Parts: sequence; C-alpha cells; structure tokens
Amino acid sequence: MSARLYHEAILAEARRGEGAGRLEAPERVVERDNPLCGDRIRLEVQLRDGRVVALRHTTRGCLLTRAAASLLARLAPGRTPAELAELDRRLEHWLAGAGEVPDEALALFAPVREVSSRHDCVRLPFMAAAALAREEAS
Amino acid sequence: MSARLYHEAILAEARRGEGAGRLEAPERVVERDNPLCGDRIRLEVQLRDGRVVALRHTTRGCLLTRAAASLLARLAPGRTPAELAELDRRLEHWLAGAGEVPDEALALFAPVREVSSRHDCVRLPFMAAAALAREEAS
Amino acid sequence: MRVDVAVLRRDFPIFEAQPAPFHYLDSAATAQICRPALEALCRFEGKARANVKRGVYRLAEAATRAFEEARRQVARLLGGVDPAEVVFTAGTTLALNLAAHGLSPRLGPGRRVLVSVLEHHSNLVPWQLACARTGAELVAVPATADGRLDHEALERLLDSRVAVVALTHASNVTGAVSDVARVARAVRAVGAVLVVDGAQRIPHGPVDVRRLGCDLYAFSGHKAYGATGAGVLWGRRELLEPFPPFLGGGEMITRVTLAHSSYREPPHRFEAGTPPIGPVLALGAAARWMMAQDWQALRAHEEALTRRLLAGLAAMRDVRILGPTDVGERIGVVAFTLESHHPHDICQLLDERGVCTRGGHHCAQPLMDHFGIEASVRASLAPYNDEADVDALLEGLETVRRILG
Amino acid sequence: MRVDVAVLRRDFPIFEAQPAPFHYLDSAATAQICRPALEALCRFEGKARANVKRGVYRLAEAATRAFEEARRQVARLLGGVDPAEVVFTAGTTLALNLAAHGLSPRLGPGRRVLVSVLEHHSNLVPWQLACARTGAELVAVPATADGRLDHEALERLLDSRVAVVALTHASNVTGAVSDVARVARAVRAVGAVLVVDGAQRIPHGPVDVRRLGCDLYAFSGHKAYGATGAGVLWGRRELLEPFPPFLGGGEMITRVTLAHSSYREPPHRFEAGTPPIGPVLALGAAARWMMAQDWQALRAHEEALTRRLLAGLAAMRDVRILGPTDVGERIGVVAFTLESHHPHDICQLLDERGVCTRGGHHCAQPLMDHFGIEASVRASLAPYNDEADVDALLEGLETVRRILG
Ligand SMILES: Cc1ncc(COP(=O)(O)O)c(C=O)c1O
Ligand SMILES: Cc1ncc(COP(=O)(O)O)c(C=O)c1O
Repeated sequence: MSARLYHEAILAEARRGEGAGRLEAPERVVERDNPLCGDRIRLEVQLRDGRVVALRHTTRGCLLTRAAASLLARLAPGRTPAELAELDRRLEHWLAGAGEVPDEALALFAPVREVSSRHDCVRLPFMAAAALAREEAS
Repeated sequence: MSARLYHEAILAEARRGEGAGRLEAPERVVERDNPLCGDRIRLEVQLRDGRVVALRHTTRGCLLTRAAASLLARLAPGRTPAELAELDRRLEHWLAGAGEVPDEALALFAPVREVSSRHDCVRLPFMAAAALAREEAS
Repeated sequence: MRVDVAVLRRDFPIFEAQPAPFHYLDSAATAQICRPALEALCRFEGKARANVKRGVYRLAEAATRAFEEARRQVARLLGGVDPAEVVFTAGTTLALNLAAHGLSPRLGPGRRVLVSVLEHHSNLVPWQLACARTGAELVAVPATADGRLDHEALERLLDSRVAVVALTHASNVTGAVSDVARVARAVRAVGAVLVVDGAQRIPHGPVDVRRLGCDLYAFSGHKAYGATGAGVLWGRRELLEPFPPFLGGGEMITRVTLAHSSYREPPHRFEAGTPPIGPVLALGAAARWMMAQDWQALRAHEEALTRRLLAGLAAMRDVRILGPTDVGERIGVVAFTLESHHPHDICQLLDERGVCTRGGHHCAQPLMDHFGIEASVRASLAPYNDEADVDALLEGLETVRRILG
Repeated sequence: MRVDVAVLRRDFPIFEAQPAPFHYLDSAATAQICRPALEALCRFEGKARANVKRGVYRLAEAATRAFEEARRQVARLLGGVDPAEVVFTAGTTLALNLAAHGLSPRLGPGRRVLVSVLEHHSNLVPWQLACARTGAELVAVPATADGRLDHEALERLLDSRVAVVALTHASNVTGAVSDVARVARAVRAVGAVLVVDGAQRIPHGPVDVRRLGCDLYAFSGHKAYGATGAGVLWGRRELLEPFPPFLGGGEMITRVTLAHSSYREPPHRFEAGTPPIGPVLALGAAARWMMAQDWQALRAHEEALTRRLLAGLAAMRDVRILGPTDVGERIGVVAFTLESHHPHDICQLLDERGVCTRGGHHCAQPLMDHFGIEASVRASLAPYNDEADVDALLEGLETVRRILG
C-alpha cells in the first residue's frame, strides 16, 4: 500500500523541487508548521493585481510535502489567494474521498487518499497558501 | 449479611444515645464530618488532669454512627485524648481485619468488619475523639 | 412502541453477569455500559492498541481514525454540531474545570458567576476556585421548594455584571430538568455565557445543544452507557477559540521552544497528552448506540416507571420526595428521605434484596442545605430498568421499616 | 535466566490478534496491555461496574475495594510507599500539570524552575504555564552531545533561587537514564523540590522512589502495560499535604456551601469527580504483573536487543543515533535519522513489512533543536520484543533505501 505511495511521479516531483528557494524582495511571507512532525514550509510570494506572479518556498519535510510544494509552485502563478484557498479546500475533500481531483497535476497523490495519516503532509504547502487569503481577509 | 449488621445490640445502643446533648461550658469542642455522606458529630469535652471527665455529643448520622457515639460516651471518661486516639487506631485495625477488638464494648460491631463501606460510620465518633489529641499536640 | 426491557437488556452485559436479584437503581452515579461500547473498549485495548494523532503505521492510523470517528458520533449526539467543537476530557468534572479556566479571562472584580443551589459540586467548586482566583463574585440562584430551578429568580439576577451562568441541565438529586432554552435567551440578552452541565440529562436522550442555545455543554461517558475515564466539553467554536491552554503537554502545541510555546486550535489545544483512547472509543460507540434507540418509546417507559415509583413512595407514611412530582418536568432520578431512618441504613438493607441505591449528599450539599437535610436515598432509572426494579425498591422499604422499627 | 519471548507474549493478547508480520516497536508511545490488566478492565466495565468511594451496596463496595487495592499495587511498584501518597490521574500529563499547580505557591519572581532540554512537552509546557502565571523563571539544563542529562551543568545551576527541578527519569528520544539519586542529593542541598517524569522509565522495571530521593514521580498506565486513561502522581506526604486543590468537583471536599468549600486530605483532594475506575484497575493489575516478573532477566534481554539494534544501525552508512551507545546508561528507546530520508517516509515504508515505529519530534522539540533536526525515527523496545523485531527493522531500512534511492 505505502510502496505504491512512493511511485516514480511523486519521487520525481519531490526531487524536482520546483520553486525551491527565496525571492529577492517578497511581498508576502507565510510560515506553516505541521504540528505532528515539526515539518515546516515558508512561502514567499509576489502578487500583481491580486494574482500570484512569483512563489518560492523553503520546505523541510517528507517526500509528500516536498512533492506538494513543488506542485504548488507550478500551480500558483496566475491564481488569487482566494483561489488557492479553494484549491486547498478541494484537495482536502478529495483526499478524504469526496469529489474530483482539484487539478490534474495533483492526481499523482491518489494513493495518499487511503493513508489518512499523511493527508496533512500533502496539504501543508496548500494550507500555507490558503493562509495568504485569510491574512488578506483580516 | 447487612441484616446481621442491624442486630439488636446495635439498634439498642443507637437508641440509647448515651451522652447525647451538650455540656454547660465545654472546655473543648471538636466537629467532624464524614465527607462521604455529610454525617456530622460534635463532641464537647471536659478534661481534668488531662483525662476526660465529661463528654457529650451531638450526632447526625446513621445507626452505626449513633451506636458508636453512644459507646464513645461510655468509654471516654477516665481516658486521655492520646488513649482515645490509640483506641481509634486499634478500632481501625480491628475493622480492617487485624488484631483484637480494642474494647469488649465494641465487639457488637463485629459484623461491620465485612462491610468496608461502613467502617467510617463506626469510626466517625472515635476519629473526632482522636482529633482532641492532635489538637493538643499542635 | 412499548419497550421490551428483556430485549434491551441484551445490550447490557452486566445483566448476564450479575446473579439475580439485581435491581440496579444507581445509574445516575454510573450507568451500565452498553455492549458496543464495551466491545470498542476491549477490542482497542486488547487487540489493536496504538497511540493516536501522530503514528503513520496502519495500526496507529486506524486508532486515529477511530478516535476522530468517536468525535463525529458525539457531535451527532449533540444535534449534529461541528466535530471540531467536541473536546474529549477525562469526564464531566474535568470538562467543567476546563470551562471555568477557559472563561476566567472574562472574570474579575465586579463580574459575577451565577450558579444554582441545584449544582453538583463539580459545577460549583470549579467556579468557586475561578472566582477566588479572579476576584469575581459567585452568586447563587435559588431553587423552588420542590427542587426545580427558580427561573424567575434567575432572570431577576441577570444583569450586565453577569459574565457566566453555570447550570445543570437535570439535577442529580431532584431529577428536575431546567428549561435551558428559556435560560439561554435571557443569558444571551445580557451578553453572558451559559455553561450547561449535561451529565444527568444526556443519558436520557440526545440533546441538540445549538437548539438549546447554550454555549458550553459537559457530560461523562460512564453515565451515558460508555466507559469510565472519558467525557466531553462541547463549546461553540467562537467561544473555544480564544480559550487559553489549560493543561500543558504533548499534542496541544504547534511549536515548543524552552522559552515559548504556541498552541494548536481547538479541540486539540485542550487535549494535552495521550487521551483516554479506549474510553473515548467506548463513548463514541455509546453515542452511536444512543442514536439508534427510539427515545420517544424510552421516554414513555421512563415516565411510566417514574410515575409508579413516585406514587409508591407517596403512598408511604413519613416519606419525603425531594423533587417535582410532575413526570413531564423531570427525569427518573428520584431522591427521598424516610423520616425515621438514615439513608445509609436504608441503602444497606435494600442491598440485601439486590436493590442498588445510593445514600448520601450526592455531591450536592448546598441542595441538601436547601432541603434542610444531610442526606437522602436516591433511586435512578435507565432504559434497562423495569417495574420489577421499582417494586423491589418499594417492597424493600417496607422491610427496612420492619427491621429497623 | 533467558527470557522466552514466546511464553511472555502469551501475556499480551495483541499478539494473538494481529496478523503476522507484526513487529511492534512503538512501546514508548503506548505499550501493549498485559492480559491481567485487560481482564481487570473488561471485567469491571462489563460485569461489575459501580461508582467508587461512596456506595454501600455490595457491587459499589467491591468497586471501592478494588480501586484502593490498585492504589496498593502501585504503591508496591514504587518501592512500597504509603498508598495514601499515590494520586490517580488521567495520565502523566495530568499528573505533571497537577504537580506544577501544587508547587505554584513556591514559585514567584526571583524563583527558578529548572527543566532539561530532554523533557517531553508534558514536563515542559506545564512549567512554562506555571512560570508565566507566577513570574518565576524557567531555566534550561543542557544535554550532552549524545543526549544525556548534563549532570555537571545541572549542579552548577543549582542555587538558592531554584524552587523546583523537573526532570525526566529516562528520555523518550535518546533513551538516556538520568542518575536521579545523584540529582536528588544536590537538589535537596539547595532546598528545592525534585519532580521526576517516570513515564518512560517505569515500563522498564519497578522504581523505588524513596530510595531515589525524589519528591514527586509521575507515570502513565498505558505505557506500563495498563490501559489508556489512567496515570499516577506519587508525592511525599508532607509535600502533597499543603497542595492547593487543582480540579474542583465531587469526592475531593469535606463540606461545600455556596460560599465556601473545605477539602479532603490527599490523595482524595486531587481525585475530583468520578475517577477513570476501569483504567485504574487495569493499572493496578499491570503493576501486579510487573512485580511478578524477573526484571534482572528482562533487563538483560532488553540490553541484548538494544545492543543488537545499535550495532545494526551503526553499521549503516548515513545513520545518526541520537542517544548514548552504552546500553548500561539507557533503556531500549532508540531514535535515529537517515541523512537522506525523512522519518515519515521511513516509517511509512517500514510499516509495509509490519514494523511499527514512530517518526516525528516525539513531543520533544527542544531536544530536536539541540540535535539540529526537525524529526527522527524512533524504535522502542518492551519485554515482548525479540531479535526478529530488531532484524525486521534493520532489513526494512535497507528496503527503504532501495525504494527511495
Ligand atoms: C517522557 C514522557 N513524559 C510524559 C509523557 C506523556 O505521557 P501521557 O501522554 O501518557 O500523558 C510521555 C509520553 O508520551 C513521555 O514519553
Ligand atoms: C449533575 C452532575 N454533574 C457532574 C457530575 C460529575 O461527573 P463525573 O463524576 O463523571 O466527572 C455528576 C456525576 O456525579 C453529576 O450528576
């Protein structure tokens, strides 16, 4: 079951590490912990007209978190923080077994749906991105 | 088992209520609660040369407590507070199944030994008397 | 639908285990556990134990899932609230202490906490301690002569000084059920928080806490057909959110350094350390069992038994009943005194005939003071009781008189 | 005496229930329950339940007797202390919060609490909260590079400002066992109180707390072959006596009026409300089981397995072991990292082969900071483990490398 978790696409995505690193002068910074394991992500974001134009992340986490961070970096540009929050919400539901995959790029996480203890590993980067929207709202 | 508890001698002793009432000008007063049922005893005592010469009690309690209070009133005169504390200690042990009955007058409580939930009912008056010694010491 | 007690008792393993006669009339102290709760408990502890909330191996993941499923079952029992509003505790007592601690920032000199004289010590002492700590004033709401909450007096006491009102939903002595919805409206009008002790009410059927309009609701698993060791504090999310941490420890933090800790959101902030996992799973199973019952039928059954018990007692000379006589206003928790005999002596002799009742102050001394007594005998009913139980008690009281004179 | 693990496992029902392969190496999170504890729990909850401390009917009296017998068993496990010094709690976390609350009157500005960087959050956060409340200062005792308590540093920090020293007996990460007797002498010399978190040490054999010389000692039933939901705070009588009440509720009072309550003597003052009776009975039975074991043999068995595990890990490239390598200084709790792989990924793949380990910060973030890491993998041993368990872990790690590259 968990061997399937570590299929080639996930390993490759984690290794790719798209968007790893920092921005020169980030406009917005969010940090987020996974309280269960101490994993942490830091997002640095540049917005224009309310849309993400650049996103970098520093991620200390497991393969699932790193693959998810890499995918976030690919999915974020062009979206608003509110759209990213919606993406996280739909990701949560999909992992829990309800609804469609929120984006085809995330379909590689399908085997994680059966492993509830790891849902938060996948979600950590998206939860951090969702926090951008909450900060905006408040 | 418990029917044996309420044998004639206990009922008679409880009804007798030896020493019930108050002293004119008590030298020492102790109050003691049974925290489990709210029962309460108030002892009023007169001492001479360190020995009890008069003891009265106001007892709100079950038959066992009332019988015990009545017996205390009969046993206390002539004893020192320390001796009463020792009497309580030996009563506790005897009820718990160890040692001899501390005084023949208390033998009527023999059936209570098997009913651990009621030991404190019998002991309440004697614990109050033992408190006289503790107050003295402090 | 009539309740077939013989069938219902099959759900309660104790009735197979205890030799007859066994008339268990002490469910208000602890109810008997239902079979699904016992099975959940013993299965988890004996066959599938792992710690929750962090493990990734399948056994640990299954434990975590079961734990969160128990939270959902309790959320359903409380009217379908958000499971994240359900905090698991060690019991009602801990839940109410958590409530008093969490609400302490609202207390202080000039502020008042109202409690009624009907309260169990567990819904009184925590507020005394909180008031002593903060300088707030504890004010007593009186009871009526027949042991109900005096709603008018409560309403007269409500003003802007009142920060918290802490009330029992049903009294563990008089059985009186308070009109919480009415109280909640009045409490909300003055901007105070309403804490409800549901320990005695929940065993008599599901409660819709949102509909009631209270803010916090506490109860124990062991009185609601679950196991000893677990209970619940439900709280409105907006209210729980700013509660300061109560117990410190593992699982309730986001990050700890030696100098500083930051805390997780509810409910985890209030579930420090390893929770009572087995008892929580039992509570979840008990909540599910409760949701599967026909409470209209069970309620009618309980009312009929209560009526029979009250009538039997009323027919005896020198019996004093300590609660309302209208069964519509009460649960089947019936306390009484016999003028000439002490509750302990009565209970002891009732046990002789297999009748289990409780004698004492029932952890409600202010209510005993209200009635001018020290103690009483209490018989408390649950769905598994029947007419034979009630009759055994009534006949037992006649024997008590015969033996003790 | 060699330990026959196959025979010993018969005392642990989980090994019949779980399909092979089942290599349970997470006993530091929760140990498996021993059969007598499971039987005590299930028998009480299912066949003989009544509330304790007040009932006079036989079922209730038997429950009270069993409860107090459990207290005596725990008193024996702790070296034959006075049972009245044994306070039952919901677990180590609650016990340590009770300790921090009870000792708060000794804290204040200018006073210090020493804790080590080895502490589990449950022996750290309560002291942070107590210091924040009272104005005392929390001071960290460092650890050595190999994750032991730095005894010299501790002794240098001890002076008349120190009111409380709170230390773990054995680390839940590095397995290091501190020399509590040595610490106790130094702590006593400055008139401070020594609180010991025994959660990890007790499962490895009885502890004579009086001989150790500590003042308070806490542990959990579920880590010591009992059930979830119960734990213990032992305290010297003279120390517990003046502790203010912590949780308010039933059973801990002598008399309650609305204005005022007076409190019972220990241990009852600290056991508010219905205790976790079933879990306490399980704890008593587990303590009795422990007292019946040959701990010299079990200790030798554990040392042999620990040595095998440490040697196997040390032989691997890029493994970092987080504790002392001398098995005489540690229990069989072994945490480590693999340079190139994350603990969660490792644990997940180990589960594939039925190897249950834990990955994460183990509720010891300051210690993770000390090691400069976020998380680690932990394998923890109990008497029911054998060489096959250790080897499955070591082989599993090779597979992890193969799969994750
Ligand atoms: C050293 C140590 N202290 C305290 C605790 C907390 O114990 P519990 O979670 O049973 O309250 C643990 C267990 O996680 C521990 O390992
Ligand atoms: C009304 C009421 N509140 C609170 C409690 C305390 O519950 P527990 O002892 O389970 O904490 C009880 C039970 O004794 C009760 O009857």
